[in-house]
Amino acid sequence: MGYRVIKKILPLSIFIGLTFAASAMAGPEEDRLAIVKYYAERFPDVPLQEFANGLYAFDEDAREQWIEMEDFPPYEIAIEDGQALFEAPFANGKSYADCFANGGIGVRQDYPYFDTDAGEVMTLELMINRCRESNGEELLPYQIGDLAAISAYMAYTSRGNTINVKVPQDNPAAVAAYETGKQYYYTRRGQLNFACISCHLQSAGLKLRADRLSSSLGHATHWPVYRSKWGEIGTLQKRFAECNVQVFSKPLEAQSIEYRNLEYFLTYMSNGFELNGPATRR
Amino acid sequence: MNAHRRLVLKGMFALAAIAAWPRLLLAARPDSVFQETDADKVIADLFGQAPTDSDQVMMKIPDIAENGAVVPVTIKTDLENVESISIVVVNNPTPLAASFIMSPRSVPTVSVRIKMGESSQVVALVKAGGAVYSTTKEVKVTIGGCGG
Amino acid sequence: MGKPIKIRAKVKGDIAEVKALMPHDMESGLRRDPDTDELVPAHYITDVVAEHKGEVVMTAYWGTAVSKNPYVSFSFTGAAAGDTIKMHWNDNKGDSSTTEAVLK
Amino acid sequence: MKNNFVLLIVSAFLFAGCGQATDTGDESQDMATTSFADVYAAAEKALAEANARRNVWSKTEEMLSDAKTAFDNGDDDAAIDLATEAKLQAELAVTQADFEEDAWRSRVLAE
Repeated sequence: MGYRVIKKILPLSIFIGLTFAASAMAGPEEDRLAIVKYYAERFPDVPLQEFANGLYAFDEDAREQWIEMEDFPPYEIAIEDGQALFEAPFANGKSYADCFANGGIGVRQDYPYFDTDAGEVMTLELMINRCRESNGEELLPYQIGDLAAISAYMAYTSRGNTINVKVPQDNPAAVAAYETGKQYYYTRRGQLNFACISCHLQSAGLKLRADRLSSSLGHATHWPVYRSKWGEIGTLQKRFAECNVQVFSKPLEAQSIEYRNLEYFLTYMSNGFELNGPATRR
Repeated sequence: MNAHRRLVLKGMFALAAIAAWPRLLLAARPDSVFQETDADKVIADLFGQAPTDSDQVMMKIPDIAENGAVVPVTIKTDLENVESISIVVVNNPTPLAASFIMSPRSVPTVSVRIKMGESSQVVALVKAGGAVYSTTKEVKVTIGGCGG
Repeated sequence: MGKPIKIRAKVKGDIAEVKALMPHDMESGLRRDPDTDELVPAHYITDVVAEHKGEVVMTAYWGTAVSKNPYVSFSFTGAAAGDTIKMHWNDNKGDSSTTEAVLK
Repeated sequence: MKNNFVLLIVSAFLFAGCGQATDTGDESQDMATTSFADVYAAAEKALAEANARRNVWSKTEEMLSDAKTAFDNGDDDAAIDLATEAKLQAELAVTQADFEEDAWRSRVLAE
């Protein structure tokens, strides 16, 4: 039976040690600086902005193939489709541009944000669907397809902008949402007993079987992504679900509160990075 | 309205283009060779002669493919009077991946992204001046491109 | 009708370098649908032709092993900026697509 | 505490890998007197708890549904075996969530 095969991988999950000193109480900016420092010390030869390129910051052979993909990337189809969808008016004559600041152009760096009235984290993908909902349109699936294409176009118009996620320190609910996302990131789960950090912090740059692991730092810069494995463009939360499955944990629903808080934390860790999405990955 | 009319116009142009297309060329695809499952037979059927190893056929392809579904390949040659450039993936179910027919105005270099089901030798074949030249590289694949 | 081909073509001297991306599933016929576990029928581009000034400058014959959303690049001489290049593909199900682009 | 948990996980894997071991020793007597319905209900309960904790192992639900299928096909031994494993997985997931409630803090990167 399929689920017994994974026994072989178990020793690795035990082997990856718990090596970090405790300090769960630090604020978001302290957390971010600690992660930047960790990577700067561990990979002194990798320029900071390079971490936005995931595993390609560490692996020369893979990087060459990636550069060839980026020369004429398959996500250009999604950008084009996304632009057409973005610009097509809803049945009521309004459009996505009416729902977002600056007509939705070049705004991705401000997402996710904490909505004080709703008391929840709002992601760009969630707001795309909220926009549809408020204009009487049907909701789109969150992981792939039209919504991912619209997100790709919006990311494309935001390229080069600096990620600027805010966790207002005078808003306890926002701080709590951030903390919950952080907790998720550090919590081991699933049959393999892995946390997000097991792969993407403690083992970043190393190989897990044949796969080179990408870094936490810069992880939120380049979404949505055309993964060769998927053969299509997908959102960050599709990847969250896939990561969960890879450690044999049942994924949560896309745009669940947990995933939104996780995206809030993870994107805050990429503050100061230039957006470079969409992107191709293996 | 405007967008719609543009679309219709575009469609009309496309139809006109298809009608004017030179049909002759399309008949020349070696369909049966594309179905062939043995790499040696593919090469024999395609050229009717054995290729000569040549360092004038240059192939850029990764040693370790990131993902077998998308393996970038570039083939170049210094040879003159190039008639065709072909790619054979020995271990693929049907090894002939692509054949590019050159024109008198072609610069003999092509790039394409191919699928590889498993680790395999990849053979670049150039037919030039009536003879066939080749170069071969071993490519490791960790994620296969045929199943998933 | 297949989707239009995305073409980027640049001229250096009198040599045009053409890069093209063709939205197409390129089903090999060997892939199983993850939901039904049934083989997805083969559906792939069989030939691509590029034409410049009424002359065919490149013909490609493809099998099932060309990647999804195929990318191809090739070069030819006798080109000048402002010229038009026309590309066309046919697939094994009788679908096709033709796109024109201006050399830059 | 940490070591105990790791041991628990390891033992779960050993157990999962040695389904036949339940044919011998004390456990076989337990099995003989345990009805599928009881094990299945206990597994469902444990699974509901794991779902409430938002920490379900990805194969547990499939395992439990396989158990049901095996039972419907009259393969009681396999059905009980699978349901027992599913129950154990769900319980371990809850234990894991309990343990992680505080443990995550020890991993947080600090300057």
